[in-house]
Amino acid sequence: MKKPKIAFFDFACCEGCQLQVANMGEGVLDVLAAFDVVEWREVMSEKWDKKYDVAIIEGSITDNHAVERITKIRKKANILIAYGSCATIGGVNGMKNNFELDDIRKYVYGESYKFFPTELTKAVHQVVKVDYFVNGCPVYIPEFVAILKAVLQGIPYYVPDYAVCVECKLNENICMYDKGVTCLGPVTRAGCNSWCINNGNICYGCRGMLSNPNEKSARDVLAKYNIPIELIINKMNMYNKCREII
Amino acid sequence: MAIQNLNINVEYLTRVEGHGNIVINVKEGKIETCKLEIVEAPRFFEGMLRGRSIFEAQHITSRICGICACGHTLASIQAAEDALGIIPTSQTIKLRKLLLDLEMLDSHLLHIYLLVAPDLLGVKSFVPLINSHNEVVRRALRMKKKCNDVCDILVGRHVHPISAIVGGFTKLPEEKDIENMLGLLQGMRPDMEATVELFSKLKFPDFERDTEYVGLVSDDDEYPLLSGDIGSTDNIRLSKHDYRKITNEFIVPHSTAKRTKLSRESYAVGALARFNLNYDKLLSEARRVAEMIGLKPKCINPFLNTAAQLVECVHCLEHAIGILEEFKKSKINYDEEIVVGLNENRKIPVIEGNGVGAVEVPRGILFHNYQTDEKGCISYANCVIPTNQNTGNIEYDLKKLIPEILDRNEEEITLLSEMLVRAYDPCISCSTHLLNIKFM
Amino acid sequence: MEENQYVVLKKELFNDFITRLAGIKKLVAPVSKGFKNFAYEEVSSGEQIALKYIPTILPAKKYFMPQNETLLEFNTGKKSNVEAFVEYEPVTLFGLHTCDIAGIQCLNMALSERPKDYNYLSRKNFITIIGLECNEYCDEFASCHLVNADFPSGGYDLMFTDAGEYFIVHINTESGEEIVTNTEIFNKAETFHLNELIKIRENKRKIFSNEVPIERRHIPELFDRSFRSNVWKEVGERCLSCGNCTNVCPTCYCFDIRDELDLDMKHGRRYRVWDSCQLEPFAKVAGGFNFRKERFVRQRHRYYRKFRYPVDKFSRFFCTGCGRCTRTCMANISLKETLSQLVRESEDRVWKRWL
Amino acid sequence: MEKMALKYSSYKSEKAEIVDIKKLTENEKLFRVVLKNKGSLDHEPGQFVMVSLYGIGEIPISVCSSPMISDYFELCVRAVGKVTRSMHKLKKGDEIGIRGPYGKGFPVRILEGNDLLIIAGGLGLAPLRSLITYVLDNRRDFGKVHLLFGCKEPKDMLFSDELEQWNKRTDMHYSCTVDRASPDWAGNVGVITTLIPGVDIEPSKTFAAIVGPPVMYNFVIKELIAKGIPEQNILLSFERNMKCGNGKCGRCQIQNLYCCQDGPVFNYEQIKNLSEAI
Ligand SMILES: Cc1cc2nc3c(=O)[nH]c(=O)nc-3n(C[C@H](O)[C@H](O)[C@H](O)COP(=O)(O)OP(=O)(O)OC[C@H]3O[C@@H](n4cnc5c(N)ncnc54)[C@H](O)[C@@H]3O)c2cc1C
Ligand code: SF4
Ligand code: SF4
Ligand code: SF4
Repeated sequence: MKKPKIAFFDFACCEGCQLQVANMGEGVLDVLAAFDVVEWREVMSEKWDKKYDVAIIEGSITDNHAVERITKIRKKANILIAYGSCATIGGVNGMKNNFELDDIRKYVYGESYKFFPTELTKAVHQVVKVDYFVNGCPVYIPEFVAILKAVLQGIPYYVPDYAVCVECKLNENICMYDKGVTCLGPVTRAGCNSWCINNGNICYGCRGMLSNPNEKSARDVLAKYNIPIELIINKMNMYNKCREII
Repeated sequence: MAIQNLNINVEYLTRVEGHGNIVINVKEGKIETCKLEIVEAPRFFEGMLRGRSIFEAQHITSRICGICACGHTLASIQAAEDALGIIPTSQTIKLRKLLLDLEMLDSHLLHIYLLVAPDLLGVKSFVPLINSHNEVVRRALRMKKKCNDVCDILVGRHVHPISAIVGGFTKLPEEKDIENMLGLLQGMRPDMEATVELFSKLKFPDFERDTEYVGLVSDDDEYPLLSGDIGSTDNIRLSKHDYRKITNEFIVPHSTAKRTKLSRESYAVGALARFNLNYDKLLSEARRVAEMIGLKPKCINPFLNTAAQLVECVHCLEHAIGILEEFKKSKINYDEEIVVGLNENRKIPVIEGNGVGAVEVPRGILFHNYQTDEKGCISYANCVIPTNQNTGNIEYDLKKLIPEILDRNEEEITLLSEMLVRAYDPCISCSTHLLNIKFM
Repeated sequence: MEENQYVVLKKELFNDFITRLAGIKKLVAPVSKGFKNFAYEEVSSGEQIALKYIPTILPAKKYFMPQNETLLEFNTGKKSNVEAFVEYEPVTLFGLHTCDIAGIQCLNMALSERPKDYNYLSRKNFITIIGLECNEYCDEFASCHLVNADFPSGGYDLMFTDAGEYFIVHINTESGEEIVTNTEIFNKAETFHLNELIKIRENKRKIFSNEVPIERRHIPELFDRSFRSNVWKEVGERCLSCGNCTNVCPTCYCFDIRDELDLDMKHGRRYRVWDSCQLEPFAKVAGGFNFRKERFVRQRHRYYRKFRYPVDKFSRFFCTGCGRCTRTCMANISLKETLSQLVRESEDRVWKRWL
Repeated sequence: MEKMALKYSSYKSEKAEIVDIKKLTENEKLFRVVLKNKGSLDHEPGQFVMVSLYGIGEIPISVCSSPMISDYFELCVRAVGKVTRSMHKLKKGDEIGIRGPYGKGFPVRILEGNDLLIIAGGLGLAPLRSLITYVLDNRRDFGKVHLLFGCKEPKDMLFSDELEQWNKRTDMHYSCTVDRASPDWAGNVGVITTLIPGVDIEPSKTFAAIVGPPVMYNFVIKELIAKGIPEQNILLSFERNMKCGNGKCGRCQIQNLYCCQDGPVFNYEQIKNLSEAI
C-alpha cells in the first residue's frame, strides 16, 4: 500500500493542536510510518506542489485571504480534516463575533483600525467541505489517532453525539454540580474522556455542542446557580459562537 | 565578489510558530529593505476578553499560544490575582514554579531539536533526520514526551493546562503522582547529557551586535522566572506595574506591529537576556554546561540564544527535580485544593482592580494586565508578548548581518537570515493575539 | 436462623480483618471522595473504608462488566485469526449494600439468559461479594423498600450487619466460609447475637417505609396504565440526555460494540463499552431514522425497563432503589417523584371515571 | 486485568469466504458466501446473520437465499455506512466473519397450505427473496402466491433477472410499481398500496409477509385489514440498530420485545399495541 501524502496547514489559531502531535513522543514515528508528511510549515522547510491525499487544517477562517487559501487547499486535497476547535467549530476565535467587527478593530488598533481587515470568524466547514472532524481545544491525541486510522481504512469517523457527562461518569468524577458550580458537560460532545473534569475543572464546551442539545433545560439548570444571564451566555459561547452562522 | 543586487523573499518562514515572511532587498551593495513581515491573521484576544469574568481570563488567554500556553496561564493568573488582591500560598507558588520549569524545558527542547538542529545539521527539517540521525530524533521526542507526561500529571495537559487557575490548583498531585513525576524527570538526565554533548559539538554562526537585554531580576538567589522586578543590562530596574515604561509599545506607520523600546532603539528578551542578567543564579549544573560550551555573560551573539536555551534546559530540569524532592519530603497539603467555577457563588470575593503579571516564558518576559469592574468582569486587557518585544531587535540584527555576509551566495544569505530569525524562537501565533505584525 | 451460619467480628478487629482480607486478593471497598460522593476503589487498610456511605458514584457493576472490555482479538489480512477472550480480575468487594447486591442479581439474570454472555458469566466467578447491611435509610433519594431490596436476601458470600460494638456476619456460601476460616479473626455467634440481629431488623422495618403512594404489587399495573401519561412529556422536557442516570444504574447493561485496529492495520480488537438508551444516537439506524428520537420516549423506556418489562421476563423489578439516578441528575428528575406523579395522575383518571 | 481465552463466546464468528459478488444496482451488491468450517448455515427464511469485517465492525444482514441451498448463502447489501460501504470494497476470495443465523424468521410450517401475499418495498425484497425462493422450491406445499414489489425508480430494482423469471412463472402472480417512472418505464407508477386492492385472494386463508422501509408498514397494513386478512396472519419484519444479536445490547428493543431474538419477523397482532413498533 502506498503511504498517503499528508500536509498540515494552519490558519488563525494558537498552534497548540499541532504541538499535540509532537507531544505524542516516539508515537509520532508510528504515524510517520503510516503517512508520508509532505508539508508542515511549523516544523519543516519542505514544500509540496502536487495533490495531497490528506490535508490537516488547523485554525479558523477569519479573513478573505484565508478563504482564498483554504479554497485552494481544498481543491488540492483528496481528504480534508478540520483539526482542533478553531477549525471544527470556530473555537475561541469566535468570541470575536460577540462584538461589532469595527468596534473590536478600533479597540485593538485604535485610529488606524481600517488597515486591518477582518471578517466574522468561521469554522472550516462553514467555508469548504470537511471530511473528518477532530474536535477539542486542544485535540485529544487518542481520538486523533483513531481518526487517522479511519482515514487509512477509508471509513467514516463519527464524533460522539452524546454528552461529556457520559465519559465523566465513567471516570467517576464528582459532578461539578455537586461541588456547587455549573459545567457545560451536559450539552457538549464527548470524545475527550472528560479531560477537564478529571482535572478538577469544568467543561467549557470546547468540543462543540451536541447536534440536539436540550438548551432550554440546560439554561434552566444553569440559572439555578444565580449567575447573571450574560455570564451564562458568555459561558455557552466561549467556544460555540460560530454555531450561529448558517 | 560580494553580491551587489539581492532580492530575498522568504514567504511563509518555516519552522517558526506562525506565519512570517522575510523580505530583504539589496541594491548596488546597499540594503533597501530588510523586514520580517508577519502575515498571520489577527485574533483580537484583548478585545474578546472585555465583559468576561476575570476567572475565565486564564482559560482564554492560554489559547493565545499553544506552545507557551503554560506561560500565558501563569502570567494571566498572576495578573488576575494581582487585580483581585489574592496572595497565593507558598505551596501554590512552588507548584507554579514547577510548571514554569516544565514549560521552559519543553519549549526549549522543541526549539533546539526540531526547529534549530536541522539548520545546524544541514537539512531542511527533522523528517530526513529520522533516517540520518534516528537516535537524535528519538531522543528529542522522548524528552518532549516526558515533559509532556509530567505536565499531564501536574495540570492535566501541557497544551492549555487545566488545573492551574486563579487561587491555586483544582487538583493537587497525589503522593504517587509526585513519585511518578520525579521518576520521569530523573530519567531524563542521561538524555539531557547526550543533548549537551551533541550541541556542544555543533557550530553556531559568528556574529555580534551590542544589545540591551531585558528580563526579570530579583534580590533573592533564585534564577527569577515566575516573579521579580524588570531589569536590563543597561542597569534599569522597575516594578512590573511600570511595564508600560519598559515596553513603550508604539505603532510605526509602515508596520502593523506594536513595537517596544527602552534605553535604545530596541531591546531583546529571552533565554540569552536571562542568561546575561542572571548568570550567577543559575544552578551549578547549568553553569557547568555554560562553561563547557563556552557561553559567558554578557554574550551578544543572537545565534547563541539557542545555546542559552540549552543551559536553561539543564537549570530547569534540576530545579524541577529539586522542587519535587522537597514535596516528597514535606508532603502536599490537600486542603489547598480549590473548586473552580465562574465564581458563581461568589466564593472568591471580587473587587474593582488593576493587576499586572510579569512572567519569564521561554521566549522572554511576558506581561498580562487586566482591569476588573466591581462585578469581577474584565473592563480592560492588555498582553505584551516577548516576540513583539524582540521584533525591532531582530531587524536591527538583520541590518547589521546582511552587509557582513554579502560575499556569500544568495542561498547562504537566505539561510543565515532565516537562522537568525529562528534563533529568537519567534512565536508569531503569540504576537498576533492582537496585531497583524510587520517587522520593518 | 441457624447459629452456625453466623459469626461475629469485634469492631476493634475490623482493621486487622481488612488487612488480612486485602492479603488474599485485590480488595475493593467504598471510599469517600468528598462532597458526599463515594466510590468503590482498591483499599489495603480499614481506615480507607467509608463504613457509613451512601451509594457510590458507580455501582459495583463496573467490576462485573468493565466499561471497556475486549471481546475478540484478531489479525487482519489473508490469514485472519480471531480469538475470543474474557478479561477478568480476581477481586473481593467489601461493603456492598443490599441494593447493590440486588443489582448484581439482576445482571446475573439478564446475562445468563440465552444466548448466554460467557464474558460476564466467566468473570463473575472471580469476584467475592461481602455485603454490609444498612441500618438506616441512605437519604431522601433511596427507595429500596419500595422494590424489596432493603433486607439481605442472597447474592453475597458474607453479609456484615453493624451491631454497635461488633459486626454480626452471615455466611452464605462456601467461599464466604473460607474467608472466615482463613482470616482467623471471627468468633462464633451466640444466641444473644442472633437476638440482637432480630432486633436490628425489627427496628429497620420501622424506619424503612414506603414513600411512594403505591403498593409494590400494583406497580406493574400502574405502568400498564401509564404508557401514554403526560408525566413522560414533562420529564422529557427537563431531561438533558446526558446518560448519567443509566451509567450509574446498577441494573443498566446496554452496550455498544466497537472495533479498533493498530496503526499498522494488522492487529486489532473488538471491544464493548457501556452505552445508554438515553443517548440520542442509541436507536438511530444507518440512514438517520431514529426509533427513539424524542427525549420523553427514551425516558419512558428507561422507567419501563426498570418497572415493567423485567417483571414479565424475570419476575422482579430492575430497580434496586439505590437512588443513584436521582442523585446524579442535574435536571433534578427524581425517580420517586416520577412514580408518585404517575400514581396521582392515574388516580385522577380513575376518579374521573367514577364521577 | 488478566486475560483468558474463551472456548465458546457468543461474540465470535465463523470464518466465511466471499465466493462471488454481483452488482445489482448502484448501491446494492449481492454476496455469495461459504462458511469455511461449518458447512451449512441452516437458516429459516427471514433470519439474519451478523457479518463481521474485522477492524471495521459487525452488522446484521438478512439471508436472502433459499434455505434449500445448503452449500452457500447469499447476502444483499446496500452501501449506506461504515461497514456496508467497506463491504462493497471487498473482492472475491476475501474473508469475513459470520455469526448466526439469528432471530425468528417466517413461520414456514404455519404458512404451508395457505395463500401467500408477499409485499416488498425496496431492499425489503432481500429477506423476502429467501421466503420466495423457499416457497418456489416447495411450490406444491402452498396455495396461491402473490408478489407485490415497489421501489423508488426502475433503476433501483433489485434482482431484476429473477423478478423477470418470476413474472413469467404461471404458478405465481407478480406485479410491481415504481414511485417515479423513467422514460422507458411501461409499468405501474404509484405507491405500493395501490396494488393491493387488485389482488385476488381468499382473506381468511391468506398470510401476508411485508418487508420494507418503516413508512410503508402503516399504509400497507391498513389496506390488508380492509381486505379482511386476519391480524395474526400479517407478518412483518423489522430493522433496528443491533450490536449483539443476543438480546443484550438493548438497541433493537421495541418496548418489551427484542427485535433480534423475538423478531425480526413479528405478526401484527403481537405488535399492534406497541407504540414504538411502527
Ligand atoms: C434484522 C436486520 C436485517 C437487515 N438486513 C439487511 C440486508 O439484508 N441488507 C442490507 O443492506 N441491510 C440490512 N440491514 C441493515 C443493515 O444492518 C444496516 O444498513 C447496517 O447496519 C449499516 O451499517 P453501516 O456500518 O454500514 O452503517 P453506519 O451508519 O456507518 O453505521 C451504523 C452505526 O453507526 C451509527 N451511526 C451512524 N451514523 C452516525 C452518526 N452520524 N453519528 C453517530 N453514530 C452514527 C449508527 O448508530 C449505527 O450503529 C438489516 C438490519 C437488521 C436489523
Ligand atoms: S461534572 Fe460536568 S461533565 Fe461531569 S457529570 Fe457533571 S455536568 Fe456532566
Ligand atoms: S471537558 Fe469539555 S472543555 Fe474539556 S476537553 Fe472535554 S469538551 Fe473540551
Ligand atoms: S441523568 Fe437526568 S438529565 Fe441525564 S439522562 Fe438521566 S434523566 Fe436525563
